[in-house]
Amino acid sequence: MWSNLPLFPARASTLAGHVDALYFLLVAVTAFFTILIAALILIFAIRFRKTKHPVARQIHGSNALELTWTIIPLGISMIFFVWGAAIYFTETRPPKDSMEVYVVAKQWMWKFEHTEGQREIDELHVPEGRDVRLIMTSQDVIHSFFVPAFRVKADVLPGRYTSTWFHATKTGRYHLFCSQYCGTGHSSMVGTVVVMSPAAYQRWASSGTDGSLASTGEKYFQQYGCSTCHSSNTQGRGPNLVGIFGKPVLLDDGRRVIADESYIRESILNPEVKVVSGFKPIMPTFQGQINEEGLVALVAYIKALGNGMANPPMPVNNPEKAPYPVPPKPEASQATPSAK
Amino acid sequence: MSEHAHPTVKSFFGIWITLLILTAITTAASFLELGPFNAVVALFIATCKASLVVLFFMEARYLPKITKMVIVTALFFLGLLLTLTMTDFMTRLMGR
Amino acid sequence: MEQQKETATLGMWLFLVTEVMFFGGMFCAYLIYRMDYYTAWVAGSERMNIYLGTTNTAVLICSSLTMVLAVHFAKLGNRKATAIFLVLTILLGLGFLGIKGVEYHEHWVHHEFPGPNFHFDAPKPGAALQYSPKNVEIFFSLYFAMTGLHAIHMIIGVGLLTWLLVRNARGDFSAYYNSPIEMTGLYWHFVDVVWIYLFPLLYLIRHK
Amino acid sequence: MAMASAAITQDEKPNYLNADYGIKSWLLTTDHKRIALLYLISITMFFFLGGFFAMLIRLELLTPAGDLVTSDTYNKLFTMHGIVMVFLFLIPAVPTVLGNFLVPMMIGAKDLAFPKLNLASWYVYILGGCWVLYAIITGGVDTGWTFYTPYSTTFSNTNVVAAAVGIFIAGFSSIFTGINFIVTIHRMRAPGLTWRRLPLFIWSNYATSVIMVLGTPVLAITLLLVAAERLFHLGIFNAQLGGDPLLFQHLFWFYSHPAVYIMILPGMGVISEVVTCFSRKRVFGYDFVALASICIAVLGFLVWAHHMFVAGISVYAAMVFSLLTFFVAIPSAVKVFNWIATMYQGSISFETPMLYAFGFIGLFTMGGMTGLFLGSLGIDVHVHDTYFVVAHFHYVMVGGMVMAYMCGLHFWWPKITGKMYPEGWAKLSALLTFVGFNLTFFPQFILGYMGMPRRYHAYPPEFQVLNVLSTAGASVLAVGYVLPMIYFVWSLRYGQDAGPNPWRAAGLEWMTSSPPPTSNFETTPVVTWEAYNYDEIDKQQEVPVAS
Repeated sequence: MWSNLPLFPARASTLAGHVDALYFLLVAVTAFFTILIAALILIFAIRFRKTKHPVARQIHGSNALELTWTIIPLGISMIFFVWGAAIYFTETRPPKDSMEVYVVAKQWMWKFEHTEGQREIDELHVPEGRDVRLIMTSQDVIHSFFVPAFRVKADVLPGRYTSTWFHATKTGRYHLFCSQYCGTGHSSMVGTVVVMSPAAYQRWASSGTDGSLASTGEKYFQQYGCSTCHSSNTQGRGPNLVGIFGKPVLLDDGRRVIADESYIRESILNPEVKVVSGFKPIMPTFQGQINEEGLVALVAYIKALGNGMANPPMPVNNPEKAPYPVPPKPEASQATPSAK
Repeated sequence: MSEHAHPTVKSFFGIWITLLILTAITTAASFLELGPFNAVVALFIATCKASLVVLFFMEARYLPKITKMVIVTALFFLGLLLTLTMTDFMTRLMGR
Repeated sequence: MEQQKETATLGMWLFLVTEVMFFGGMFCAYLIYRMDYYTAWVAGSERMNIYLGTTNTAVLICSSLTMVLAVHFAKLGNRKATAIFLVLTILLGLGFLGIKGVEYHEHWVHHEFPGPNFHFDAPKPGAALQYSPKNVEIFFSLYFAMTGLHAIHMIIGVGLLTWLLVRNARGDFSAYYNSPIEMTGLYWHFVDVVWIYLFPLLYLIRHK
Repeated sequence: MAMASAAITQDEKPNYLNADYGIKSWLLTTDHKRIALLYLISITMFFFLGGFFAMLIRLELLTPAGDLVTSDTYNKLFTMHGIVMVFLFLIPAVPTVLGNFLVPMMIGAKDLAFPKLNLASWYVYILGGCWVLYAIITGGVDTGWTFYTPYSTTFSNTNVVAAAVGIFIAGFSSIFTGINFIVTIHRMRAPGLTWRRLPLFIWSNYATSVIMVLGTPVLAITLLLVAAERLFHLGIFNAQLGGDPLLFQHLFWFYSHPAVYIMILPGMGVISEVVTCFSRKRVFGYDFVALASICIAVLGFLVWAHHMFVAGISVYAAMVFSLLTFFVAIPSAVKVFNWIATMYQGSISFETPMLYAFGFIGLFTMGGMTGLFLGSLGIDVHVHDTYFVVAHFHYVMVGGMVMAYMCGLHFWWPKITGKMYPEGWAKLSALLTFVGFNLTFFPQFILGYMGMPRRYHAYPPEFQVLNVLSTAGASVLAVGYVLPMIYFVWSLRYGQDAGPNPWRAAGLEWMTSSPPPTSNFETTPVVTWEAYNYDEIDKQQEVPVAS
């Protein structure tokens, strides 16, 4: 019977326990107040029913009572606030050294790209016992990445990166839902998260790929002419990108930002918004010329430059080239939604 | 109520001239290179002009207290809409 | 009568509150995108015809003056003067719309109306765009949304003024009963105030 | 009280119903009571239309596979259920029907401040409703009632523009009603009726009107921009141009969260009237209950982004909004405790309105408490956009607001029509509503925590048992709603004459005949007493009994 009628979701991440604990506290408090109020209604309704208590005794109110039932609920709710905020803070801050998976959502499928180069659709393989961080974007409408067993959810937005993370604690297959309404196939935009033992994952990850994501990114880096300006040894027009990832960057207006995935993405598409101090705003925009998967690869490449996992960009020894790289025609896959 | 302390035709013309002069100033100021102060100057002058229109042409000065409160409430909630939305957009990049 | 007028004034101001919030939504969008895409905003703003914009601001301020005079003479029961100033206000209002129409036409001809025909080049040929033309398209979207809704308010205002003119000619108003004129006046001035903000926000971001 | 006892038989008395006959006398009326009835009829129609969509949704969800309707149809069903229920029923229901009828009467006025504007608001409502109907008939809308961009602006192929324009227009009806109420309450109170003597129903309608006036225009402009984006390619929300998809959500929820309070606040006002009447007691802590309404209206504007905790907003903004969300819970709690305290030492009887009020307090408590789950960031991440949210807002809107609406309709039915409804049937329907409601929506809390996302046409099989339960409950609930419809109509002809004050209730509206005359009162009342002076009323009643 109970196997057919589960009343509680599986608990398969480090976060799940924390969320459940707060949830049980809230359930207990809710039950307490609901029962208290129902009981008071019942008791008053019986004790002071007209037949037994024909004349009401008028009471105007009591400031002490009003204060009590203002302050006590306020106090209790502050517990919920602080505890909930603490969990949220953990949820939104992925630990350092997380394994990273890029997610590109589109109507109505999930595409996952591992840094090692594996690509999956509607199925995500992750190892047990590791922090996994997802860097997500959408090609069309808003989607939302939701794995109930991990108590994790984050909207996936077009034109931006959002991210979330989890640390799976139990091997198995878990539901992945799109929880933000996204059109006709919303309810079929479901998938599976497969949590594997580290050894099994290692086997899975090393089986046949055509190069890592960063190496794909490197190809784009050359192809789009990024290396014309951003190479390790041009004194140049653009900042050197080796080792820049994750570091603070001083901007020309004095602000300081961390060079994270979103910053890199924004700098490719809207270079003028946050110009690095000491450089001129001469970089052209690449908006509409690189699709989301290409951007993901570029980001992965620049990230890999930081930890020495990729070849540094070579300077282009062709002074004849136009002062600004002319981006190649957008790839065919960008416009056609059928490309997977 | 509307009879006492009512603005005269002369004062209407005075306000009108002031508004025209302010318009000329704000256009001229936009040709100066003031950095972020261009926007400050433009909005300051716009607020002066709007206040003149509201206080004198719309006679907000002579309104009963309750109607004045209505105006203040509107500005307050407009401010809420703008500032609370800004709390999101301004702090998105913080500490990431 | 005084009682009724106060009631009507309160109601009218409440309506203007809704108008403030109505335009407030667009100002909110403007503020956010201006922060995000400042250079695109400057580029878009430089396509505005600042001389026509300034002229239009002046026209609208003049119409506010004539409106306030129309209300003034209506309160004195001077039907003839009221009619004259109502007509002047209508003419100035139409003048504003005409100039706005000329500007819209210019934008249309230059492919600055958002949509498939939108096209935006760098001011100097050969110079690299430091902003995406797509962001400029957002600027123009907001420009047309804000000024378009403002223009619709103007058209409604001109309609109301025409209706007042007819009623005034019919002799409906007197020194004792003139609140429709006063209420329309409030509306007209409010539309003026909106423009007073739209003008610097859209036309005067930065000029070199 | 002299007036009340003098008017025992009032069959021949002229009242607002027999003042004039013919369709024109209704369609061109400026009498707030007749307009209230016009609203009653139109709102009931939309309620049953929305209910019809709900039944189809529940039927589809009987089985895990999407087999009754296609997914496109299903998407349209829940969208149209939402649009019709939220914009054409929940938001206008209590203010335009009960509020329209009662606000002038409760403050001793002949009509609202702007009677023509009141009539106009009904026409605007009907016009908006017709646009929505047009959108439905010509293929429906599939964006969800929330119209999230960029789905609604660039990807949906359905009648988004027509629906958005319909809601835009219907919004003006709210605005007109709000302006009318605020001005009326400020300027037309009877002599002696100071702010602190006002019935709490007036306070809550005042607070509601403030939200209507300040919030609705923001929704109007937002939907207008969505329509403009589809019609003229204005790209304000267009992500392909760099538009921020969260901007729409901010603007949308700036109205649509306070709109929840538009729905619930007038309902709370009804409960304050009913609980005092059937406890024969002054309300406990009048000032606090009145103040709570205003607090809810103001604080309600500060919490909207709690709909966006997982949408990608800044962590810091999320924390601010979460904190503010907990603040808005407090005045609601204060109200609940005050109603309970009002019953203490009362002399309680169990007429139908009181049963509905009990139901309201219980269900609203559940709805409010589960709101704390959603306000708490850590839990919201898990339950956001699941059936937990669906259950929560149905507890507040259906369990809260619709219960209160039914409560008020029963309470003032004798005043509106001059006839009594059949008490036994009414009690049965109150019971059915309560049981059916819980059966429908309680399982959805569990479904939500298990992770069933909302707006799912097909779902994994392990969710089926709870979904079947929910559908079973919905059929009970449906009976609970159809029943009153039947006996209310029956009572018009066969119901007993109610007399001016069948409940011996306080409040100016009970001091005139039922149905009231067109001008409400024969002479303008002068108020010298506090609200809910049940001790004085009961004393006056006792004298003739004793003699």
